[in-house]
Amino acid sequence: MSNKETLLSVDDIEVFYGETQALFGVSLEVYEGELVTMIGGNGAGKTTTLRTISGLLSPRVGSITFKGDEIAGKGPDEIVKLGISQAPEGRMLFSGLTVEENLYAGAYHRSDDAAVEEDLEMVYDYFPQLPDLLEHNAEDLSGGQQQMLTIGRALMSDPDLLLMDEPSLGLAPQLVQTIGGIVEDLRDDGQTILLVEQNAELALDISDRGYVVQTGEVVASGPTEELRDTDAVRSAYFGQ
Amino acid sequence: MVQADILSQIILYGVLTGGVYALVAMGLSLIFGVMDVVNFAHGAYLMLAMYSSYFAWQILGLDPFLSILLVAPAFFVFGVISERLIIHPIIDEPDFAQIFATVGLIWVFENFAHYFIGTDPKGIEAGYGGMSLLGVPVQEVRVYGFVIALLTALGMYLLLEKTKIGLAIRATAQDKEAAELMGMSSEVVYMVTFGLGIALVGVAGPVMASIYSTTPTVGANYVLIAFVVVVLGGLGDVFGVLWAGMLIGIVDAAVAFFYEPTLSAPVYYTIFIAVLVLRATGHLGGSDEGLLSRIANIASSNESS
Amino acid sequence: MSQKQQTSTDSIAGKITKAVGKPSGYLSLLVFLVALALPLFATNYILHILILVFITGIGAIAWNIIGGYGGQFALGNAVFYGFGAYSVALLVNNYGQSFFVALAVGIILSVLLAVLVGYPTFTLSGHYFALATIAVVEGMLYLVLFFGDFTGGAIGQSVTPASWLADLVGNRVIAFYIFFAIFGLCILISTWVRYSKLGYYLLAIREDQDAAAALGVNTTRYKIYGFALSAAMTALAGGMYAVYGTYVSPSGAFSLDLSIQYALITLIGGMGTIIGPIVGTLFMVPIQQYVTTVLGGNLGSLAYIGYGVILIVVIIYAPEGLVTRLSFVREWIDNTLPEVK
Amino acid sequence: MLKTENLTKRFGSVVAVDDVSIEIPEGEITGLIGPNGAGKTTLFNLITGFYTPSNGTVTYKGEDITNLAPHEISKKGVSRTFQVPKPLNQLSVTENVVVGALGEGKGRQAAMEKANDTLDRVNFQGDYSMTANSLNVGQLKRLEIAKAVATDPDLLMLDEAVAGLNPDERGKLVNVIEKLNDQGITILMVEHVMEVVMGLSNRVIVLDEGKVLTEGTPKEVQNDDEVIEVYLGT
Repeated sequence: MSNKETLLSVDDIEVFYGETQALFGVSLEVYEGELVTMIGGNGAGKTTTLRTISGLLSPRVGSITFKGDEIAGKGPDEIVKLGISQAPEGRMLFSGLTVEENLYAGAYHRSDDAAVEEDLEMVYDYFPQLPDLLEHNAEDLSGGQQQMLTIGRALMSDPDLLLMDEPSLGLAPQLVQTIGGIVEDLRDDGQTILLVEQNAELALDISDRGYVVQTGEVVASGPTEELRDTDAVRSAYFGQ
Repeated sequence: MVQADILSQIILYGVLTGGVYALVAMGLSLIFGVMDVVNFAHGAYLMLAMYSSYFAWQILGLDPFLSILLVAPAFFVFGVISERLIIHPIIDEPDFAQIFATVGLIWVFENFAHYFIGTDPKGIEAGYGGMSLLGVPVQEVRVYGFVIALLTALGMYLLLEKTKIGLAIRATAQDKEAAELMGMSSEVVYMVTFGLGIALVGVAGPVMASIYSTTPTVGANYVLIAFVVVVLGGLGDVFGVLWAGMLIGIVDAAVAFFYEPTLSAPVYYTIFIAVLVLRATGHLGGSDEGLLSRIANIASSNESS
Repeated sequence: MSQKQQTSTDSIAGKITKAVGKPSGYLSLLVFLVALALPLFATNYILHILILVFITGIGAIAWNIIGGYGGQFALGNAVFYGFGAYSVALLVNNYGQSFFVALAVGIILSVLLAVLVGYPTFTLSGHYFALATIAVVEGMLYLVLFFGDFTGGAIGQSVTPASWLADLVGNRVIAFYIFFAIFGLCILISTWVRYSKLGYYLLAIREDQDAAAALGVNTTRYKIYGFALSAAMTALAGGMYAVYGTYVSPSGAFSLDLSIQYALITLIGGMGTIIGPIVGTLFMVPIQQYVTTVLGGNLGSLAYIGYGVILIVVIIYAPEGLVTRLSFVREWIDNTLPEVK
Repeated sequence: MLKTENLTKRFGSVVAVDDVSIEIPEGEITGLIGPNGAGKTTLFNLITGFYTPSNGTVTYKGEDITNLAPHEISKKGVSRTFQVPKPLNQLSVTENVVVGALGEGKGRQAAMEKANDTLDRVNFQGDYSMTANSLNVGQLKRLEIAKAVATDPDLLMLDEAVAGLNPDERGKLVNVIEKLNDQGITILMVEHVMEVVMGLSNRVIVLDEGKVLTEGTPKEVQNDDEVIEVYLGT
């Protein structure tokens, strides 16, 4: 695993909302080709970490390097061009735009039109429901369809690193399994992924490595099969 | 009983005038809808655009409708510069900052015109006459103005729906953060949006200047009508604004015909406040939705049920 | 802990003694006394300017209650000024009513209008309230023109108050004291409001409406109270001006510019502070008078370009106003000059 | 003391709160937990009148308060805090609390005294005459609670009162909440920090996807298979 190249390295970042501190020194690494997960209870700082990597927040302390370059402090529109895209929590779709427009929005910064069309076909392969919904507004989709569109939209930017924030949120159990399967397929097809999940069981099942966060700090990390047995996971959720 | 020919005359006048009102309101609606900025100085920009066209005619002998090709691009640049200097620094500040800053612009622009141009009304005499439309005598300039309003609405629609920057503008209006995650710089989108909004004024100005005469305070008369049109037509809804403009134009013409022109302003301010009341009491949908599209929605849902 | 409580529960009289003891306090008292003595040596022209300062100042203080304390952007307060002025003009001239009855009618009508406008718009976002108030003042201007037979139309009409009143306000010195007293009264009202339930509620609403509601504040009601009080004070200013200026015109009374002036003056002085509109008026009105009457016409508009630029620059760089920026002056005075017991 | 029956809130096609019937017993501390998107904040907003329910009722002390406005509900004795404190920045700490204390038509002087007493009650550390914009997070969180307590609530609803605090400050605030409860205030708290909820609550209600998943003592809830499932997945 570690003979692969380090794609993303988050080093001891502290992040604040106004005066309220949300992250108290989070560090993590993602190697090329890996599926890495961050798990932890509500308010642990998982979403904050992803928002900081994407540039929606700036760390007050610490650094974030991507492919060896410092990206902390860059804007979200610059970071997506460098190769990090995000399927955000709550989906954040353009609700009044059509499915097709949402997908093209994901490819906004690209000028390689032919490759964009190829990626569109690839997204349709992963999510066969989407081609039938192209003219529908995003707000008219079901929860599962919206989640598929969110992931598809993020893939359309042809990312080197895909950040996924709680893809299982609010979905029925079978759909959770479907989405989990698609995340695994993506990894198997070579997509590097940093997955944030509250559903620890699902995340640990499909990921290579994991980080457990609790109230803004990483409290455990390692290969998922090792993490599964630790108490850290349980205590991160229930505070025992 | 009102005679049919009088009625058709009122409607025709109203529609023609209303199209021009809509043209003035389109930029306002775009800026309000995308940036959530109320540009109180919209009328002052309009006044400057009217003068620009007047001087293009007086100095260069340029036809007012041709001068659009000059004025609109210039006003796009003017809008972009204004956005950088004034709107950008206060975009995340509370409402009052935007209100004051744009009100400050009104004073600067109006008094600039007052000082350098003076208060005598300036009218363009480009040699257009009258014509007969559907048997009703009308001024040619009003007809051409209306055609330009329609073409502009169509152009705006295509720009917003069919181009990449249009997609970025609509996406940013829906969810600014998500748009940034897609690589759409909101700074650029806001610059372009404000530029386009002011460029639309650059289209409206020459049309207005060919119909009405220009004074330093002429903009104030039309900016409130434009607000009424925007509230009726919806934010960022090009065709909604067009319909609302025509509706207000008809009201304007009817009041002027049956009562007196000075009364038409109080009448549409009353409509404006009535719309606000409807909204406050929850009889209107989301704040971006115009009254007309709301009514259309209700009508269509009644049909289907 | 006990010391903390003591400072905040001190009696008002004790507070005043303490405030006057401070250098900035006794200097202010000195300014007040000089102002009282002004008619002894000032020219009639200076007194006239000061009377205009008082009249405009009342409007600015009134605007500060709804705009500054409450954070609600009224941009049509001139309509209340117009109601006050025209009520006095019409009722005194055409119906032979006494000045006080006419003034009371103007104030009552203004309060009613404030409730009528505030009720539907206060539940909407701030933009709409600002727009609706503009629509009201502009709409009213057209109505005054439309009913020209009754109102005097675009030319306006002159006001002929009862002779005793005409004599009083005709004497600049007496007029100065009358307007000074009313100005002072309005400052007291504004100060009282700031520390009253209404004031605290308005400040809470300005900061966060939901949080205010959760603390038991009926937000719509208190915004309407604030707006109504603001309307009443502005109508008072308009009514007083009608007898002093003996002339009312639609463009002077129902003027969007005047409405914006009130807001601008308060912004320059510091919004939401008691002293903001007072300092703002003292600073702006003499400059404006100089610009419009001494420079006149074209140079006047050049000066207005300057105002516009100042307004924009202040908004971008010092949105908290000049008073807050200048608070170091007061601190410097307090630190350098000795205290008196 | 407070009871909801079949409370439901739909936003378009999304059912944020789905047929929730819960009871908050007088004198206790009740914890409200659940994964992200479970509907906790929506439920808070329904109870305090910020949202109108699509269906169902809220009863407080036997009285139907379902369609009352937020300020009316506050007057009945239900007070809440907000997740993100929004103080009146230019005003002193005492004056911030006065807004809540003015409710009963007392004079300003009495309200100021009451505000200071309330600040004592929540163990506010620091000078009460400081302006609110100079406060640190710990002080802001207490100020937020003091504002709500100054309205003399019988039921206090805390929305993530300890979020953003370090463990030491968290512990101190827990003591304050316990003290308020001892003084007779019933408490309903939404909280993400589990050790705080589990340590403080007499009873815990677990929401998931808008529905009540289970309720019971902290021990019962922690060992409930369904709860473990929604938190950890299956």
